[in-house]
Amino acid sequence: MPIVSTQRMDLEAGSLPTHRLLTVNGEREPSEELDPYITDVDEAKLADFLRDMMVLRRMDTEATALQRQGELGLWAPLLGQEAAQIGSVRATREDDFIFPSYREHGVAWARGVKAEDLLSVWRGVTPSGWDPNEVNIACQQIVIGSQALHAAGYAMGIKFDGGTQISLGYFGDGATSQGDVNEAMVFAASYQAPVLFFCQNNQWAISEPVSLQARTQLADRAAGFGLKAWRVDGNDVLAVHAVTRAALEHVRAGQGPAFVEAVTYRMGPHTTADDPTRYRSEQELESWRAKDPIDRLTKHLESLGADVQKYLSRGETAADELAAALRQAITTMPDPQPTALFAHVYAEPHEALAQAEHDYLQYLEGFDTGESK
Amino acid sequence: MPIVSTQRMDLEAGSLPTHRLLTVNGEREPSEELDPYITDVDEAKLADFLRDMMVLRRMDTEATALQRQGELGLWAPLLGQEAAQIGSVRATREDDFIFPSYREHGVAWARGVKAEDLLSVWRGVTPSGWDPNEVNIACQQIVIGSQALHAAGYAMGIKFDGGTQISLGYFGDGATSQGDVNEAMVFAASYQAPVLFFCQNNQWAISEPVSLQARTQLADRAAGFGLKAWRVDGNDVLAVHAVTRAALEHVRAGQGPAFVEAVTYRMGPHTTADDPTRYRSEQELESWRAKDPIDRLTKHLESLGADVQKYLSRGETAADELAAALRQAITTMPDPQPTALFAHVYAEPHEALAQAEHDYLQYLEGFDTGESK
Amino acid sequence: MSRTTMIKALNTALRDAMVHDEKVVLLGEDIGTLGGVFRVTSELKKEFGAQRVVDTPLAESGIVGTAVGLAYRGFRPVVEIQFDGFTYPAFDQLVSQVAKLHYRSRGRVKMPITVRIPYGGGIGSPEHHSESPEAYFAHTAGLRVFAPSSVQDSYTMLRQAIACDDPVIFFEPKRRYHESAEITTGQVPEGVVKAQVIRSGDDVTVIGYGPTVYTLNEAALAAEDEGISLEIIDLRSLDPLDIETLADSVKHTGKVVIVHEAGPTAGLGAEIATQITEHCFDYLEHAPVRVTGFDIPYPPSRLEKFHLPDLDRILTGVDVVLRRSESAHQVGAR
Amino acid sequence: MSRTTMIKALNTALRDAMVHDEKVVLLGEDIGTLGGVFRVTSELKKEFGAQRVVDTPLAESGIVGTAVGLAYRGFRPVVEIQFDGFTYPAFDQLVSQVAKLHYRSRGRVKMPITVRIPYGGGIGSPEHHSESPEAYFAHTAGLRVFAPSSVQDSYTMLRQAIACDDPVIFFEPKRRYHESAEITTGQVPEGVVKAQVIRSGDDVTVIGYGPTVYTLNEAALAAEDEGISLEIIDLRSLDPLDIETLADSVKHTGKVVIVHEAGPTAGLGAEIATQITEHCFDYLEHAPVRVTGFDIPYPPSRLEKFHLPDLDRILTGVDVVLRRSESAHQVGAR
Ligand SMILES: Cc1ncc(C[n+]2csc(CCOP(=O)(O)OP(=O)(O)O)c2C)c(N)n1
Ligand SMILES: Cc1ncc(C[n+]2csc(CCOP(=O)(O)OP(=O)(O)O)c2C)c(N)n1
Ligand SMILES: [Mg+2]
Ligand SMILES: [Mg+2]
Repeated sequence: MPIVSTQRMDLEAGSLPTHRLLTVNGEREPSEELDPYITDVDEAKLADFLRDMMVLRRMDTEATALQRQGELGLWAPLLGQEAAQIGSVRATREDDFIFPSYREHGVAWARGVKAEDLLSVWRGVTPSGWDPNEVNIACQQIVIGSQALHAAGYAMGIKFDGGTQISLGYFGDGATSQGDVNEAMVFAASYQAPVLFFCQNNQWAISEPVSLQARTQLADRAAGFGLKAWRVDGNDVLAVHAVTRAALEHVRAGQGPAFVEAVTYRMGPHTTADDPTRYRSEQELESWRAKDPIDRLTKHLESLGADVQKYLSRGETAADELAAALRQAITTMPDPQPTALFAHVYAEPHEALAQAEHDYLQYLEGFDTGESK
Repeated sequence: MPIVSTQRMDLEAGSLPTHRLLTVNGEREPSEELDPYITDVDEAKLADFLRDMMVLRRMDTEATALQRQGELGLWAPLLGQEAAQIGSVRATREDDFIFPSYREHGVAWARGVKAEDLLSVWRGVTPSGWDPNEVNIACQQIVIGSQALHAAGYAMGIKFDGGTQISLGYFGDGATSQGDVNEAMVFAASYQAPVLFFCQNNQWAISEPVSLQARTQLADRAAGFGLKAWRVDGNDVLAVHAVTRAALEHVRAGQGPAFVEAVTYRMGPHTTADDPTRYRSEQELESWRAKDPIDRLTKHLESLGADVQKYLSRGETAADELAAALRQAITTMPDPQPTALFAHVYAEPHEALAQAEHDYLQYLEGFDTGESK
Repeated sequence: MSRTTMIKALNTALRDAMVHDEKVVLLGEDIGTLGGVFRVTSELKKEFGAQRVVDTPLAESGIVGTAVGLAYRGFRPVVEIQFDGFTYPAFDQLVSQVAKLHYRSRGRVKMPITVRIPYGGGIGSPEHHSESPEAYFAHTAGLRVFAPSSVQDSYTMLRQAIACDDPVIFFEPKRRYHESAEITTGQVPEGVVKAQVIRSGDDVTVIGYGPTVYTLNEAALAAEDEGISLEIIDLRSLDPLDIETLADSVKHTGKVVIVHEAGPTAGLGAEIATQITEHCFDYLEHAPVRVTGFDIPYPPSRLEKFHLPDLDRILTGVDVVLRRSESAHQVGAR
Repeated sequence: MSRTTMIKALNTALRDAMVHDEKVVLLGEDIGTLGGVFRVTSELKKEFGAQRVVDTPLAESGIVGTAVGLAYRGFRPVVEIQFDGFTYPAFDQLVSQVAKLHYRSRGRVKMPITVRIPYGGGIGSPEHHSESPEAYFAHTAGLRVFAPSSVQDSYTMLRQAIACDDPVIFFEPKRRYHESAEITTGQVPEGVVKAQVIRSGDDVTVIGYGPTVYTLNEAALAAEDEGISLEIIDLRSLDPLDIETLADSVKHTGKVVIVHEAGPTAGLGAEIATQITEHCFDYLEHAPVRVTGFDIPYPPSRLEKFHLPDLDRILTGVDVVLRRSESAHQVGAR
């Protein structure tokens, strides 16, 4: 007799509407609230979204393959969440600063991070793959929820120094249970800081359904903190884009912090180390397959009378190119040298550590020259 | 140009009504929702509340005096919060288990804890003054918010072992910013555990106004987690009693966890070490003096045609007796012996610590006998 | 007696403890339906139900804090922290509540909470999955800290931890999870957990715990080939420390090497070295030598082989203490 | 040169740092309007405004976590934790983020965060207001840990901490807050913070830091009366440890007593003792002696005089290391 129902909450329940602009069949639904935010999203832009999502999906499957072949230590697939990531990040300004979790590969890639730099961390050769200050995106965060506070603090900084940027904190449904995420909402509200929390509710935190984390909509939770909250179909790239724009406009206008809950689904395992068949059904998966974000956008483009084949093949070419280059880069990526152990532990000199490094390198040299062990 | 307004939020604002049964002049206001909960609260019971609050206030002033005289190390006055504490605790069942903060002296005292046992901790002679299992009230908690999780966990235990008790977690407005309090609401909601969170919003967390902690009503915040929430005038003992009964009924019926925000005011300093004139105005204090819970109940008894003088003098006698006994007990309370340092660190034998104790006592003996230093 | 993996031994210990005492409840992320990311709690939810094997929301302070409430209610909670690096959000509840409530309540409230933490490196994981935080807890009065190294001890010591009326931080050497051995189940020894001389020797005492003990045994074999006889001690209980067993050995050998994965500074090795120096000053022929990880954040997985004390570094430590090698520094640690 | 209290010296250091660098922002509970419960930030909000002296919501993880975000934005946050015992809710952010982000980002993101913690006992406070958690942070790679003992150092070292591009946990000896002395302001020495021999002597080296240094000086005077010459070292930086200065002294005296308020097990004293043994093995005439608080939760205030290392216990430690007293145990510590 389980005390916690594992039933998914009705996506339509709760006090906030779940915004949607494209039906699962790709038909465009009008929205008085959101339409103004996407007047500029024409066929070309939609086709770009399609290409982005296709490339992303390929990067993801390629990464999974590389992990299976031992080239990566681990991989956290984003399969199914392409629309939530592309739709949102493409709404940000280049100088908005993003604090992602370990699953926001799409967000980082769309910001110009090279796929191999992303994967280098998962290969285990480096603690981080890019310069946060170059792409305005922080290191991926593994400790669940921590980055929400960093986003809130960065936004406080924007307010303090008079910037016009927005800080974004990405996290999952499970993360909303962490003290840090809730404190982040407290701080954001208190200082009316320009931050947008973007929660990808992909229904699962490893094996735990979102109903274990919350008995209300996650967006309702945020509203209780005084954040302006939106809920959106996270597999509808157009709606995600529109809602994120609306939320960013709200924040940028100085009207206070905001929260977006993108309702989506993690189609793959939690990571390559996970076996989701132990905790969820094929039916559930099937029902979400029908809501696939790429299919949906493809159908929408068809409904617009676009030359979809052209876009699809363009997307596939881009995906092929990325995959090939990625595989080449990863499989030839050299292992780090032991000196990397000690680099950057401190920004300023630390004699004891410098001594330890010196001694250790000498010790290792002993092996090379066979002098002593 | 302060970025945070220090203006008090309008007590009437927000999505939830602030329940009140007695106006500041002691007139009874009817309430369809709450009246059924206090049909048994007759003159005698009201007079008991009055006596409780009078005794409590005296205990509090006596404790403050004892601190000023060096008999206590510190004291956290509850002045002004008598109604919130007495009204709520008198609604609980004896076997409901309470997790208080350092300011819930009234709650503990009403549960049968002796005043001197309460004060012994503040005197610095012992880490705790009573047996939690005898009075169903945990040790007072100093780490802000921690006890909310303990209350949630205890309630999970009640659910697991099939008890009919309720667990109560008391905390202040400032505490709602802590991760732990928010996580406690997550856990409570997730397991639908029989817990009532009772928040005394006394407007201040040391020098920080509640508007720094939250931009919504605290009760609204709780509702966002899926808790059934009430907001009540915390200086109205009758309304507090009624709302707490309603909330406990809700929880005991298995309808899920609940939250009560009692809107009250800390009339004294945060602790005897605090100087509130540095951060709040005499006017503000004045406006709250007009809402005094004891005055209000006195006026209400008058309006009922009761012999108020009798009740007041009865209350004063009880207060006098308690104060005299308390002073006597505290001023003659012996200091603890050094052996107390080591007692109860572990429940089971710990050789190293036993050795340290043994050696230390021997060392101290050396002084007594003047043998060595 | 049956051959089993460490994971299965831990699983059996949990099951046996739950059968033995119905107040034992398990709490943690993904421990129910999934059986834990390492499957240590596999099948237990099926057997005991969701009220005794409790999947929790994703919040470690919440898990430990509600365990405190459960202990107040008379339960005996066994908490799983999914990985070592996720212990820290619960640090406040562990240090200010779990460790202190028995003292604070003057013995009236017991905190028989076991916190299981799969710990240590060597499994090629990303950041936060290979930490060795044992010193934080050994430094915290009110907690006991256990670290089994063998399949048998995983069973026995987990039973002891759960049976103990004090809180126990229970470090499981995750890199040894798949080792297997014949074990005896069902017995829960009374009394304090002691260190164990798992191999007698005359030249150097080598002390380790948890995941490194395996390598210590290898080192003993390798040293034997060179005619050096190592006495290997598995610490087992990190707090309290069984200084008698350690001191007896060092009084015999006069030399000691201490091994752990955590960085040296204010690590457990410092405490062990200091106590040994205090107890065996006149016997010591060389300062105690520590062979440990470095004082760095745990490195990316393709560097961890350089970070973890391995056979060669342990043997170099032995050489140093035997004055066959120049300096302790060459061990790659202090 | 002007006579000032330690509180005022810290206040001046903050003000000077804020004038010097507009990226310095202060964050903490009650630090603005109230000026902090100890008034260390008194008047600063008036002078610099609410965007540079920021009263924060009551959440320590939030304070440190938002400081990380501010550092990402290029700020140089100085955080006040109201009392030592309230550091733990921020432990995760400190250990997994503040300490590791420079390493994680390969030097691209600096974390020049100073975390000010009024620490230690002796002021008659209730629980959680007298903790000495320095060992936790000394054990954490990526953090620096400072503990000034004097009025002058409070100023100078706080300036150094704020100027440092690494995160610094800055322990303020709250029980000495009201001491006063003439100090020089305005100078921020470059380079690493070193230990200081604050009194030269020949017989025994006595090492302390923070609030105990005062007592060490008293001990030196008392010992002098008995014809014993103590060399007193104020550690100042707890991580990195200035082992050269310590070792030089011990090589001269051959005997060392280490004093701190925290419990001994896996405390900083163990690290100091171990490093001294490593560096001075052939010079040591006695095992290093630790005079510390006990391995207990901090006791109620009317017991703290028994818990804290006082003049008599320090002198007994000296006697022990001089072999004038039987056993280190009589020091009331290991
Ligand atoms: C503090 C902490 N606890 C536990 C974990 C282990 N863990 C990694 S991912 C995960 C689930 C996260 O779920 P969610 O927030 O929904 O994000 P998703 O993985 O679905 O993107 C858990 C428990 C962790 N990384 N950090
Ligand atoms: C974790 C923690 N941080 C800081 C403090 C210091 N402190 C003690 S009481 C207090 C304010 C609490 O305010 P509130 O929760 O409103 O309760 P009240 O004192 O008003 O009853 C603070 C900051 C503490 N005790 N615990
Ligand atoms: Mg998820
Ligand atoms: Mg308050």
